Formats: sequence, C-alpha cells, structure tokens
Amino acid sequence: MLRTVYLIPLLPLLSFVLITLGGRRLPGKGSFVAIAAIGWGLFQSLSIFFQVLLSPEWHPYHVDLYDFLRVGGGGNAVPLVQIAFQIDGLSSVMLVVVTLVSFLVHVYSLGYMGYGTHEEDQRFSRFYSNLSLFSFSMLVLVLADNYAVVFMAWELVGLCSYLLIGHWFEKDYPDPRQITPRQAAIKAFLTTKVGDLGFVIGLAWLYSLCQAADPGHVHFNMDYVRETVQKGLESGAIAPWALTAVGICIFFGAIGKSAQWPLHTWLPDAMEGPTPVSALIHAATMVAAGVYLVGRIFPILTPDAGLFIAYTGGFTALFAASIALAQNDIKKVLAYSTVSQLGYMILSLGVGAADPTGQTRGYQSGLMHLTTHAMFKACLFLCSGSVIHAMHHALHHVHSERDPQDMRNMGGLFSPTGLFGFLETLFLLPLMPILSRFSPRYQEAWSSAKMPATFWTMLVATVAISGVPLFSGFISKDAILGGTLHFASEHPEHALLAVFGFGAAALTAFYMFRLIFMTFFGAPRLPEHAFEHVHESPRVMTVPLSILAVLSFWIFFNPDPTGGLITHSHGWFFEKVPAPARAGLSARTETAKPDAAAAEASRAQGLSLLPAAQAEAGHADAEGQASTGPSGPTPHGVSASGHAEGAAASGHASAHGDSGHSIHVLALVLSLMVAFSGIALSRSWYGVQGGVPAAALAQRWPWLYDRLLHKWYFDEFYRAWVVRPGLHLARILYDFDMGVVDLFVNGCGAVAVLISQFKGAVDTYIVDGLVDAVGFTVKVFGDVLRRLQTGIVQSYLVYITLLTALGVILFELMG
Amino acid sequence: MENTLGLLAALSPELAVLYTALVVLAADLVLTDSGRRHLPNGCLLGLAAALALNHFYVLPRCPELGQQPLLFLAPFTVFFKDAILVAAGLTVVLYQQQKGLSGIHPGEFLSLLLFSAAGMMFLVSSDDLLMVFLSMEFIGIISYVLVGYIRDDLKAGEGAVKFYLIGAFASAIMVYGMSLLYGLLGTTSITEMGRLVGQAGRNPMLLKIAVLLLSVGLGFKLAVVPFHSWLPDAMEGGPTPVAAYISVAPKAAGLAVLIRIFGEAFPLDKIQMAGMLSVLALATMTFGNLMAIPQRNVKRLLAYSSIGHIGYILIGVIAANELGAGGILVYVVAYVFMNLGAFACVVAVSNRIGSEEIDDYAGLSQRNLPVALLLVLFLLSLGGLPPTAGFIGKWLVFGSAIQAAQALPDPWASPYLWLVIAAVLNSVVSIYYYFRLAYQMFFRPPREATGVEGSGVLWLGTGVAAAATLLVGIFPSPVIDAAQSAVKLLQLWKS
Amino acid sequence: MAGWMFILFALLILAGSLGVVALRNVMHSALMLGVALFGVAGVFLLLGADFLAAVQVVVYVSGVLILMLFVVMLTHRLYDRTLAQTNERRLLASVLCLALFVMLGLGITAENAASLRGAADRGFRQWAGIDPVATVGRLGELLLKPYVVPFEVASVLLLAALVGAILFTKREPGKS
Amino acid sequence: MVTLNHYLLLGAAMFAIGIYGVLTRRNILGILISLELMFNAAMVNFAAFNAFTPDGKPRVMPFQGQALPELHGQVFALFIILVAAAEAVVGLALVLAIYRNLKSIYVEHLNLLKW
Repeated sequence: MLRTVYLIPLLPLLSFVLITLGGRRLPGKGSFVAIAAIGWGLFQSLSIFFQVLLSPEWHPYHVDLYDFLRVGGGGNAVPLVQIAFQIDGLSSVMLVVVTLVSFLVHVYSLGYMGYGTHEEDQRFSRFYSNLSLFSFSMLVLVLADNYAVVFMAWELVGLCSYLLIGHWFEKDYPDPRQITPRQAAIKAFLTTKVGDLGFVIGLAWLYSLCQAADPGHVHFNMDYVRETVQKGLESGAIAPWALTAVGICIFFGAIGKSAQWPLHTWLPDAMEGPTPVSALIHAATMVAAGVYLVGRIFPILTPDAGLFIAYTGGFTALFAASIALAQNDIKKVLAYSTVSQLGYMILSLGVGAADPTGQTRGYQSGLMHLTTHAMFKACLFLCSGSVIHAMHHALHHVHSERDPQDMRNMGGLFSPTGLFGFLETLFLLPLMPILSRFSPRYQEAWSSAKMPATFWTMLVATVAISGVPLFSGFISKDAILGGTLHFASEHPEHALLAVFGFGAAALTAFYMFRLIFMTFFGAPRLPEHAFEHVHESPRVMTVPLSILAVLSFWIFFNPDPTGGLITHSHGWFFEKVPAPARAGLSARTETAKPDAAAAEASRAQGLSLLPAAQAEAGHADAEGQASTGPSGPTPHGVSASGHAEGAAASGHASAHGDSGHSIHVLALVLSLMVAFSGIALSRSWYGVQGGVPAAALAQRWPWLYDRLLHKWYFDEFYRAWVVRPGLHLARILYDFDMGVVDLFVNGCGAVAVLISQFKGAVDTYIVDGLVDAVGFTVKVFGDVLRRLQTGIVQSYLVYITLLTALGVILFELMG
Repeated sequence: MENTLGLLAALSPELAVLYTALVVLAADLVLTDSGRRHLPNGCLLGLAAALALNHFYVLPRCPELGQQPLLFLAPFTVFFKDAILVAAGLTVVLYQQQKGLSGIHPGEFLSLLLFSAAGMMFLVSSDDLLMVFLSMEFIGIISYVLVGYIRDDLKAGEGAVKFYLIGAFASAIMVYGMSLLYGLLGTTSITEMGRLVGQAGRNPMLLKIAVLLLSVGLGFKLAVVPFHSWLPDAMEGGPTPVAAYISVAPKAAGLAVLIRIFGEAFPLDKIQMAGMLSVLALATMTFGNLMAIPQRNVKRLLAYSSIGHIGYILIGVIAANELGAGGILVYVVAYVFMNLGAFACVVAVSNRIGSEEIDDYAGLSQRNLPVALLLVLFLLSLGGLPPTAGFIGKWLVFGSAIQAAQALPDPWASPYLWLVIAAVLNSVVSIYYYFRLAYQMFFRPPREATGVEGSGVLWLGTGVAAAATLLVGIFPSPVIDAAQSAVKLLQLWKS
Repeated sequence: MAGWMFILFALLILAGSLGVVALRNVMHSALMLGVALFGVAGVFLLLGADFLAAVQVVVYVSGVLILMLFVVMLTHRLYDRTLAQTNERRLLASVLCLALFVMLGLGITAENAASLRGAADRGFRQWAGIDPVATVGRLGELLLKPYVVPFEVASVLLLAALVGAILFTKREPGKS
Repeated sequence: MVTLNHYLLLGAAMFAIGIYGVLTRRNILGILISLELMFNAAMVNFAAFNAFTPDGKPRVMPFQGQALPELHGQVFALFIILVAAAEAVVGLALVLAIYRNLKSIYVEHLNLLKW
C-alpha cells in the first residue's frame, strides 16, 4: 500500500484522460470511472492512514519516483526537482480528507448534476473529467515532498478551479452588476495568480538562500531545505531577515489561494460554480491548500514571519465573519464563513510560528481545524446544494423567477411552525435520526418535515462550526483559541490576536444559526404552490451528507469532548501530526539572547513531540536524565536540556505547565460563552422574532449595515484604486504619444500598451469581462503600434537599416 | 577516394533527403493522380530514413566523420538535424491534411519542402561562412516559393514578396559583412575565426561592424526584432503548413549557427556585443508578445508568439554558458513539437470551418473536444506552464542566465537578471493571449452546431506532438542530459 | 596604368550605381545596372580575377540583366512614366546611407583595421595585376575538390530556383 | 598607387548607393536592381581582399591538412554571383505573378497584410 502510493493520484489522472477521450461512451458517461478511481484512492488512503495511526512511532516514508530536473551532468548531477512523495502524519491525514470529501462529492454530484434524469447537465462528462483532474492535482499537492512539485500542483489546482467555476459559462444575469460564472472564473484565476507571484519569488529567494548555505547541491526536498536553512542560519550564511521575507513571500501564495484578506474577494464569487465544486474545492480542499502550505513551510518560518501570518489570518477571520452577518445568499454566507475559518487556521499556524516555545501548539491546532473544518464545511455546502436543488426544482415548477439561493425566499423547510428549545436544538436535534425512533415528538417532526435529512446534517455541521461541545469543531477551535490566548498572555502586546479569535467565534455562531433559522424555521416565504413542490433530495445526495455529518461528532478526533482537560490527551491528531523541528527558530535564538533560555527550555520539551528521530531524546528528558544530551539535529536543544528540567520532566500530557492549564480552562469557558451567546442572540432574533430586531438594527445603523452588505466595499475599492488609475495612466500615455514624433511614440506606445495590458487584466477581473479588455487592447494597438507594422515593406527595410546604422555608429563611438 | 567516401557517409542524412526530393519530383511526372496521393508517404519514409541515418549512423561516428572540408559535424549538429527532420515530417503530415493545398502540384511542393530541409541541415553543419551564406540563401529562396505557393492568392503573393524583399536585403547586408570578415581575418571558417579572434589582443572596430552586419542576416532568419517583420506577413499569407514550417525549422537551423558564431567564432565578451544582443532579445520578446495580443488571426498570433519565443531563446545565447546552449537545444526540441502541434490543430479546424480567425474558434470544445484539449495543451506549453516541454525549455534558458549572473561579483549590474525578469513578465503576458484562445474555445458558445472532425493521419501527427510535449515535460531528464552532453563536446566559449 | 584603369572603372561603377537609383525610368535603371556591372567586371580584371570577370559578363550582364529587362518590359505600362518612381523617404534614406558609408569608410581606413588582416601586419602586396595568374584551371580544381559540397549544394539550389520560377509563371492547365 | 582601401571604399560606396535604392524605389523591379548593387559591392570586397594578401603569402584555410584555397575570396564571389542569379530569377518570377494578380508592382500597393 505504501509503496504504491503513487496510485492514489495516478488513477484520477487516468480517469481524467479516459473521460476526456472517451466522454459519454464510458459507463455512467464517465462518472463511474471517476468514482471508481477516487474510490480506490479512498480505500488506499484509509489503509495508509490506519497504518500510520496504529504504528507506535511513524518514520516519514519517502517514495522517490524520478528526477524531474537535474542540474549539472555526469556523476555530480543534483536532482533539483524530484518527483517524490512523502507519507508522514500530516499527509496521511490529508490524503483521507481529500479522497473522502472528493469521493463523497463525486457521488453527490450524480444527484446534483441530475445523472440519468431529464435535467442532466449538458456538460456532465466534462464536469467529471475536471473533477478527476482536480483530484489528481490536489493529491499530488498533498503528497509532494518537494516545494517545486507543490508549486506545480498548486498551479494545476488553480487551473481546475478556473475550469470548474466557469462550468456554467453561458449563464448571464439580467443585472449587469451581478458577476457571471465566466467572470468569476477569471477573477479567481487572476487573483490567486497575484498571490502565486509571491510564491514564485519566495521559492526563487529560498533557492538563492540555500545556494548561499550549500552551494551547488541545492534541491527543493523539504527535509533538505529545512536542514540547509538551519545550517545557513547557524553559519551566518542566511540572514534572519531574509528568511522572514522568504516566509512572507511564500505565504502570499497562501493568501491568494486561501482567500485571505486582501485577496479574499474571489472566493465568494467562486460560488458561481456548481455547489459540489464549492464544497470540494472552495471549502474543503483547495482553499485549505494555502493552510497546508503554511504547515509545510512551518519549519523554516521565523517568529517574525509567524506574526505577520497570525495577524493576516486573525484579521481575515473577524473581517470575513462580519461580512457574513449581512449576506442573504446562502452560499455567500458559507463562502465568507469559509474565508473566516481559513483565517482561523492561518491565525493558529501563525501564532504557532510566532511562539518559539511551542506551547501554543498552533501548528497542530490549525491543521486539526483544517481537518475538522473540511468535514463540516463540505457538509454545509452539500446541504446548501441540496436546499438549492430543492428550491430550484420547486421554483421551476411554478415558473417563478425568484432566486433559489436567497435565504429570504426560504423558511420552514424543516418546521414551519414550531421552534425547539435552546439546549434541545444544540444537543438533542443532532441525534434526531436516533431519537425519532423512540420519541413520537421527534418522529412527527421528522416525518412532517420537508427536508429532514438535509436539515439534520446541516444542523450537525452548524453546531460543529459554531463550537458547541461534543462536536469536532469545538475541539479544534478550542485548541486554537487556547493557543492564541496563551500567546496573548505571554505577549500582551499581541492581545489583539485573541480579540480577533474570540470575536470571530462569536460572530460565526451568530451568522451560522441565522442561516439555520432563516432556512429551516419560521413561516415559508416561498410562493404557496412552490412550497408544496419542495422535496427531499435523492439518496445519492443525502447519504454523503449523513456520512459527513456523522464525522462532525467529537468522537472521531478525541474521545475527550473537552479537548484534553479530562483525559489529558489531545487525541490522535496531536500525536500523529507532531510539530516539525523548526529551522527558522535559529533566527530568533541567534539574535535575541535573552529569550534563549525560555526557547531552549521549550525546545527540550518540544522534543517529545518531534518525529521519531528525536523521540528518543524526548524520552530521555522525561525520565529526568537531562544531562545525557541526546544528539538531536539542533545543537541548541542539546545544551538546553540541562536547564529545562522543570518543564521537561513533565510528560506528554501536561506539556502546558500550570499556567497553560489555567489558560486553557479560561479559553474553554470564554469560547463556550461567546458561542452560546452568539447562538442565543441568533435564536432570539431570527428564530423567535423572525429577524425583526436585525432589521431594526440595520435601520438604526444603516452605515454599518450597508458596509457589511457590500462586503466593506472591497471590490469597489479595487476598482477605484487599482483599475481606474491604471486606466488613467494608460490614457495619459496614450494622449502623450499622439503628440510626439513617430519613433518616440512607438517606445511610449509599448509602455502604454503594457499598462493597458495590466489594465486589461484587472479590468476583466472586476469590471467588464475579458472581451472588452481585448477590444481595448486591440484599439490601443491599432492606434499606436500600427505605425511600426505598417504593411509597407520598405518601412521595415528602413527599420533594419536604421538599426544597423545605429549599431555601426555605436561601435564606432565606443571604438 | 577515402575522403569522398567519408564525405558521403558524413552527409548521408542530407543525401537521403535530397534523394527523396528528387525521386518525388520525378515520380510526380510519371504518376497518375491516385498515385500522387502516396507521395507524402514516400516523403515521410525518406525523412524517417534520414532521421535514422542521422541518429543511428552518423551520431556514433561523429568524431571520425567530423573532419570534412567546410563542414562541422558533432552531436550538437545531429541534435539540430533531428529537430529539423521531425519538423519537416510533421509539416508533410500537415500538408497532406490541409484542404485545398494537397492537390496542387504535390511533387513540386514536397520536393521543395525536402530541399529546404536539406538546406537547413547543411546550414546546421556549416563550418564556413561560404556554406552559411549558400545554405541560408537556399532555404530563403525555397521559402519564398513555398509562401507564395498558391500564386493566385493575393495574400500569398504579398507575403512572399515581402518575405523576399526583406530576405534579399538582409542577406545582401550579411554577405557584405562576411566579405569584411574575410578581409580582416583571412578566413571564413568559423573554427578558424574563433582561434584568430581569441589570439588578437584588441579587436578593431571594423571587426565589430562586420559581425554586426553578419548578425543582420542571422537576425532575419531568426526573426529577431527589428528584422522580424516578414514573419507575420509570410505566415499569414502562406499556406498553413508552410507557416508552421517557417516558424520552426529555419529558426532551429539559424540557432545552430548563431550558437557557434557567438559561442565559438566571436565570443560575446571578446567583441563586446552582449549589451546589444540583450537589447535585441528584450525588444524581440516584448514586441512579439505585445503584438500578439490584438491579433485576430490564429496564424498571425502564432507568428508573433514565435517572435517572442526567439527573444527568450536569445537569453541562452547571451548567458554564454553550457547550460544556456543545452537549454536552447531543449527549447528547440520543445518548440518544434508544441508549435507544429498547435498548427496541426489549426489545420484540423480550418479544414472544417474554413477560417483561421480567432473568433471562429468559439465553442470549439463543443464541436470537437479532443482538438480543443490538444490545442490547449500546446498553448500551455507555448506559455511555458508545467508539466509541458515548454516549461522545461524556458526553465533551462532562464536558469542559464541566472547561473551566468551568479558567476559575477555584482549580478545586478549585468543584464542577465533583468533579462530574466523581463522574460518572466513577458511569459505572463503571453499566457494572457494564449488563454484568450482557450477562453474562446471553452467558454463561448459555438457559432455553428456542426462538429469538427479530423482524419487519422492528422491525429497521428498531433498525437505524436502532444505525446512528445508531455513526455519532455514530465520526464525531461533524458532530453536534458542528451542536450548537455551534445554541447559539452563543442569548443564554445573556450577560446 | 593600373591607377588610371581603376579610376575609369570606379567612375563607371559609381555613375552606373547612381544612375540605377536616380533615374526615373526603370528601363533606364536596368541599363545603368549593366554599366555598373561592366565596371565591376573591369575591377575584377584589375584584381587578377579573370574568370570572375568573365562570369560577371556572361552570367550577370547577359543573363540576369537581360531577364530583368524582359520583366521590365512585361510589366511596363504607359502611365508609369508619369508616376513618381521614388517615395518620400529620400531624405531619410540619403542621410542613412551617407552615414553608413562614412562609418564604413572610417572603419576601413582606420589604422587598427589592418592589424588583423592575416596573422601579421606586414604590409600588403598586390600580386594580381602585376603578375597575372590564370585562375581558371585552379578554380576548376578547387571547385571539384575542397569546394565540392557547396558546389553541389549550389546545383540543387539552382534546381530549386528553377522549380520555383516555373511554379510562379507556368499557366494552370485548366485556366486560360 | 591604388591600394586595398580604394577598392574597399568603392565597394562601400556601391553598398550604400544600393541601400539607398532599395529604400527609395517604389517599383519592386527597382528594388531588385538596387539589390544587385549591394551584392556586387560584396563581390568587389571579396575579390579585393583576395588579391591583396598579407606578405604575398597565399591565404591559408585549413582543411584535410591541405593549405590550398588561396582563391577562397574568388570562389566566394563566384557563389555570390550564382546565388544572386538564382535569387533574381525567383524574384522576377514572383514579380510577374504579382503583376498578373494585382496589375501593379508598386510596393505600397502590397498592403493587405499589416500589423
């Protein structure tokens, strides 16, 4: 299973090729091929995952396929880019996440795209071929052991996202301001490209740093990079500030792909794609790739870079959550919620990187949230897809033109009349399928509901995302908030990070329950006859939903529902995905001596969490034999173990120390408070009072409501400050070159064209769409460059002579 | 006698091509119309034989066969000749499939095509400016004829005349430069000139002027700005297979000579022309890419894009190291496949819808998905995105400039890094217009609902090109290793 | 003697060349080209290139030039005479060409240009003209021995040019 | 005394005049005729360089261990004549084809293809 790990991405690739070539002639018009390919991937991933989970200590397993690019010839060739896969704790978890969600989405899409019905999508096969290509790219991204390969897969997933967002490219809206799928596709592609530019620069810079530390042998394998950076920092060949800059540059890639502020605007618009795509790509996997990338570069992040990352993530979490408060489109709410949750993960990883002691455990919390979030957010999106599917069907039946995605048209899809009690909603309704067997009250509710399965699964996911105990989201979110609070208590100047975290948690609970109450409760706002036509979705859709919902319970991540207070265990995730050894830390210990003792103490402690190579050292410490310095890869750690007795003697479970423990309890209480108050407020406003107080509030503070509704005017900001100045500059240059002599014009023309080109790119991405930009560039070229390419052959000959003569004169002058 | 045999052995691939050409010319006279349909297959056979001779007979015997008067034979030249033969073969396939062309004087067309392929092989093998001049004129004259092949087409005639006038002008300038070189150095052998220039302490101004005049001719063949203007006109005017051919093959041959002239005879640091060449490279890539944006004709778009590609390739020459020379070889191989593949798709489309306008590509994905996908693959490769051959070529060439910069005390004072930055920016621009075509094909409704079908042979050609583009992109090591070792044996930049 | 002959031929060449570019009538231009080509043949003789001079007269003047005259006559139309034969680029072109000539002249006459002529800079001796050698036999030998490859390439080149020229000019079988 | 430089200057003058003609003639035939001047300039150079050898020694070009072609310049010039003739033939044929379709041989009438 391990040795053939390449089958996991390879089969979807083959399926992509097959479906592309064979198309509709294949079984299930290609869909069965795709499902089989990803199904095998799921099976193999699960077996690998359990192998990792059950083994007492896991050494990262490497599969080197072949050298993609070699530098130098003959015997001393260095594989600069090696197609190599690695299976460590993180990638084994990610494999399961990706294949599971992908598999469920593949199955679900059979129903959503109407396979075999008269509503079947006209590009059904193409949809599945694109899904397969995406699965392939994403799996390569997850498995890759090489930053360059990560980058290639990174670009490929971007391409797939582009193709899938634009799946319904022929769609047009009567309102010209509403973004169409093809505009959204281009916007997504170009916006993430902006971030990717940072990624490329970061990689190139990283290459040159490694070149300085280890000339002539550089390649991009992750372990190698970490060790080389470590070596370079110690020898002084790599300046800490440069490493910080590299980290931030690469993080720009994550900003783009994970839709962090300020490049977040593409993700909500990406909801123009089919809903299963939103669930798979724009909620569970691709957008999380940015978080995953931060996890992969974690070893070389310096604390300063970590701070930058933490602030970006924290601000995004709060900012996006605030926008989600006022959205009415069900998918838009979920999209902003995704942005916000991604911000959470980024915040956590950033805090982990900024904290040299490792006590915040930001690395594990962030990645764990990535895993739990993948389950419940995919579930939420698929549920919304189910709702939209039903709404669309119903509205179609009565020939209504209303928007099937607008929550203001929904209501009552579960219970038009009754409302359940507060605690009942949180803790009993999620068990509804079981309770309905025993309690007539629930049975009646279940059988009379329009969409019971959809409601139940969506409720479970909502409860999970809101951070209610006994659900997966609570465990991971609580870990993040605890870590952030811990960091803030140690560094009071960064208390803002904790404010971001808890603020976002409160808002999340509020807007998610607003969604539930607006959709499933209260009087139906559909036309009377349409409401009768609302039906539960077919089995092929609800079964995947149920699987994802079940996986949102706490038990799958940690038997202790408090996340470690009772059993003193953080669950398998923290154990199997240990924080990697950090080369980037040397930057801090080199420069800031006073912190050294604390850092070293924690390093010794951190050892117990390190992978197998250092595990021995950890045991040695725990037994109090600190003086027998183990030969870990970090010399600092060796000398540190002597000082670290107090902390180091504490075993695995009590790694927080006393203060950490109390802070964790505080964080738990606080997060429970914010979550419950958010839910309670939401219930009272939208459940009990039908949204009246919110409307009143909106009237009272129209300024704020307007900003929230218009997403803080970010798109407008870009248009005003990026697009229009570009246009003006182009215009100015354009006017300028009309007046000057011919030859000079051509030079300026090139500049004007360059800028108009830039304008063209931005233009398409926000304002007009591609076609107009092309029209504009054509016009500029027609007016300006036509003078060069006149079509008269002798003018070409004049250019040749002129340039030749100029060259001759130049040589003559230079001697 | 022994010498003659050695010469024949050394030139066996060229002779095979010439022989095929003559046979085709003669067979055309005696065959009936149905027999003429097999002429392209005969050409393919001949080209395959030449390729086999070149690769399996000449390549292992390079050292012993290499000593021929006026000629230069090495793994390096074998590499380029392979590329040219493949390009010619793919062009024959395109010709066979192009509607409205394959019926007109097939014997003449094919024999001219093969003659020019032989001429390019001679150009690659030239060790003397005499051979360079002769074979460049040879290629040129045939290319003018091929472009104007459909002689009653006004555009074809115009393209041919413009091509001709610019070409003759450039070669007149070039031959004047050659005469000066002959006077200054007493020889026109590239190897020998390199030795003399290396010995001389200070080079006179006239030498630089002569090299400049010589590079006008080379610049014309490679379509370097400002000698590029013929390419779009000739490509739009000429038949599509010819456009495909002249955008690839002459450039490959010209590059072989360019590498030897600027690597061996006149190393750039000896004649201080790196700055000028950098400006040319910058102008070429920028102009080519910017001009490609507003084009409405696919052939013209590909013409400007190929100008842009020459700009990138020149970076490898400027970098003046072995990585660069090897990178150019890889780039050329990649370029042969991806550009001819793209043209094969253009032929498939124009056969069915009779148009080469970009707007008519709307909705191609619905009319024929495989063609659209293959075209996208070639466009991705042209745009230099992984995992395609185009990426590998770009990567090596750009990497060579970075390597050259790293060898300097102050990398930013040299043009290398700036060139790379400009090239990367240009690649971004190029992705824009390549994607515009992809956008038309995938995200626009088709104008007509009819499908577009291709024929078996065309699929074969496109499939070969696509497979090669992908294979080189995914498993580049063999090609890179071969290119690097082919370059290693040269005396480049050693003098 | 050689000096006077040179002056004569040089004047012939320059007059012919200027006539080519300056005369309005294309027919006259072509005739002036003949004059210039004759001058070049004379220069070849002065330089001891007797065979070259003969080829110049036989191939160039009586072959290519006659062909040109034919084409001029075939394409000549009456109203041509009233049309301007040169475009409005005259000033730019003359400046360019003058600059180019001056620069080339400076390069040619510069002292250091001689330094590379041959392995050593020890003065140039004109052996042709003083001691005329018959070059025909030698050239024949060279062309068939060391220059056999270009010689054969040239033959194929001529064949290709022939095919091309026929393609452009022959009548289509189906057309009138 | 006629020196090498005299011949070279003569060639340079022909070359420059030829370029002038190419740049200014409107008639394609005029351009073709001017091109011949440029080619002839190169030929004069070759012949002159061939005649004036340094130190009276024959010019040496190494190949096959022989040091023969003291007439390399003349051979080169010979090939230029040949190529120029072939090129002129194709050019004239092209002019005729153009003339037949367009009824004009003025370059600025060839303007279908632009930017």
